[in-house]
Amino acid sequence: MGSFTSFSDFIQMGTHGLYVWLSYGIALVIFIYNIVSAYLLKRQFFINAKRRLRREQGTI
Amino acid sequence: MTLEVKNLFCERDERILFSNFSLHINTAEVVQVIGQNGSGKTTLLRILCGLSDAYTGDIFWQGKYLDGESDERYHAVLYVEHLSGVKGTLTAEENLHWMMQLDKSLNKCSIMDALQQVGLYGFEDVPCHSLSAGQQRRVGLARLYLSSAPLWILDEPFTALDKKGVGEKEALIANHVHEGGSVILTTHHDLMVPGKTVRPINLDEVAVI
Amino acid sequence: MKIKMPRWFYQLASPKWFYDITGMLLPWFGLAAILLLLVGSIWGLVFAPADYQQGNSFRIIYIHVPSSILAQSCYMMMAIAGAVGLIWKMKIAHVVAGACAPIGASIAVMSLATGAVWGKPTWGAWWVWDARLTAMLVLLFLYIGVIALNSAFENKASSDKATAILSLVGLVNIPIIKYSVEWWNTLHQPATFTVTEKPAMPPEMWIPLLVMVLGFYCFFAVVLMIRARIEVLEREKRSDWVKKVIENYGR
Amino acid sequence: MNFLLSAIKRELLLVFRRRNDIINPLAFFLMVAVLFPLGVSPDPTFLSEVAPGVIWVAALLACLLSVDGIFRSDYEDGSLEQMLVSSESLLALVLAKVLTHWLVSGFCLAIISPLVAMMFFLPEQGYFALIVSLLIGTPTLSLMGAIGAALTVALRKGGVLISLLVLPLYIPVLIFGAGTVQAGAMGLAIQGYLALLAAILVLSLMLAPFAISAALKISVRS
Repeated sequence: MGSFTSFSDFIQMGTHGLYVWLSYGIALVIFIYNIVSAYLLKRQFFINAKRRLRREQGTI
Repeated sequence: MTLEVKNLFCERDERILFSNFSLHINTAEVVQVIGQNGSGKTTLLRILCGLSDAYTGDIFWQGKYLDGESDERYHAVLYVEHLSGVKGTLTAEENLHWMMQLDKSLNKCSIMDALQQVGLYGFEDVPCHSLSAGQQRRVGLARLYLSSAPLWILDEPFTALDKKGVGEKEALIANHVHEGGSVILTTHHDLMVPGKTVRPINLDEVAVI
Repeated sequence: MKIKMPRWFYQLASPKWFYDITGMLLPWFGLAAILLLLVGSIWGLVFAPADYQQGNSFRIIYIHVPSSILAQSCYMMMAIAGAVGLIWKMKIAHVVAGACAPIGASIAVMSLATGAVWGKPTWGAWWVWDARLTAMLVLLFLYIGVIALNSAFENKASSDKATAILSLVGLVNIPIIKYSVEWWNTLHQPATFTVTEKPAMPPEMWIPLLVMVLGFYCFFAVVLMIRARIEVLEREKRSDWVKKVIENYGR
Repeated sequence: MNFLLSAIKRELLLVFRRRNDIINPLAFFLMVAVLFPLGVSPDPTFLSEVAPGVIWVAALLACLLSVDGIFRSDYEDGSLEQMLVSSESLLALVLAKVLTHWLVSGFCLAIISPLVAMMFFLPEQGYFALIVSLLIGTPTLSLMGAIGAALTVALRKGGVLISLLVLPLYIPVLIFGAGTVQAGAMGLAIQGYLALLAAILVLSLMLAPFAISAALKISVRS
């Protein structure tokens, strides 16, 4: 498998497994944070906008 | 001398102040802007003298479109508001001297004459923070005596003035109009300009609900 | 100062056009981002050879370098978009600039965190005052300033212009900051080798890096478009087309 | 040019009417510097080693502290609005304000800096470098700080915000300024460092006034 002899070798990354996986973990977390925060922003906007639209239509 | 506003749209705090609003100030005319608190009186005056960007619309000065880059308005407008830019640590004379540096059209009379007109003769070397509120106000208003600018834009010029002071200012406005100048102002007083009818503009009527 | 621009430039200034075109582009960029990031990270983690000096910790390069590059170009994009907004009074440009700031800051955090993690096996400490890391830290501070200023104004129009000016001032300063930090670094820490600068990297190492860089850019484009689209809707909420978009949403 | 002179005259007059404005940054500078021996160690070798950095950091903070108010009183009493509707050049006004700020902050700090240097056992050959680096470096701090002050003058929470905006921009000046003093204290040539500081000053002198006046217009017209 690639430049590794076995799967456990791949997980351990020589002796640097902690650092490599920590880095990729950090990257993943920040990627997910970006997507989720943008999605939440979008949801919040539409919830507020629908409410406002209903309010405005209700008054007319 | 004309200032013209066309298609003015202005929104503040989710509220539309003006929409499709137009205004025309002619030579030798007094225009009084009236309206409730928050109807946009100050905002309108600030837009007129170039102190607000929060609008869309076209402003013409002497028939020439102002694009916001070069502004000939600044040579011809006197703007006096309730804050009026009087420094407490400077004396009345120093304050007026600086205002004359800023605004070259403040050249009608000498500083001493203007101070005498507003009843501050003898107070010229007192730091303004030791004057009363009304006296400080009069330091700012001394500019009206100094100014030869054709258009005056006055935001609540009569606050903190006594009856006599208001009468004097009204006479001053009348004189200015008589000489061919124009005035647009906001005030809660019943404005009486001798020998001239005041054209009112009611902002409560133009407001969009 | 004002140069006449081609027609598409002004079309871009129309919020509806911007909303429609980004709506079309978004899925493609999303797909590209997923593919490139997956391919690049598997390639980098599994198939790229280990570095003869640093061993497998070298694989952090596939996160650290793309995030560093992206954090810098994101700032540049923010400042340029701000300048376009100031010069041509284009609201969409300000929208894009505003959307850049939080993304860029998070990517700068990623670059710093992965740099720190990489530092542990390489230098034996979680933080080293390395020139690149320090400059990235300053870049993060610049982002924080822009975000703080942007949220401090109540009036959108003035907050747009103020942040545009601040990011332009920052853009002028970035080269000076980088130069000064590098100079300071050589003065205080001579002969520390920099991990990210390899004289000759074999293709099986740098091709996955390139893939990752492209993936990061695509990802950035995706988040940027999502954020900018919401901001466009927010600012245009009184117009009829936005009301239609809102009514049709979730049906 | 005439207008620039009268603007400078007015600013100086305002400063001399409020003498605290001159004393405050100096007192702040001294106090921050004194915190280091108290907080870390009064050991002369340690102090002489950290002296360049500490003195420069203290000077930088003193500049930052005082630059926040550079436009505030003019904004609050309406003077700034009169300046914007004036047909006179806003750039000249901005230059006058920044120059006055530098005279009461950076210039005075440079003058009293030998006092702090003595308390920090800075080698005597470093005194010249200290004074000259402060004289050339602090105008840049005033210019950059004025950009931040102009951007935040209309905001209520200006004070904290301006540090966030401006401190990152101060880093190059800090690095080269402290570097000058270090080199000077070691008896090395300092011309190169001073040239760098001067180059940064020229650049900011060319660009910052435009940024400041644009920022002032935004703040007032918002």
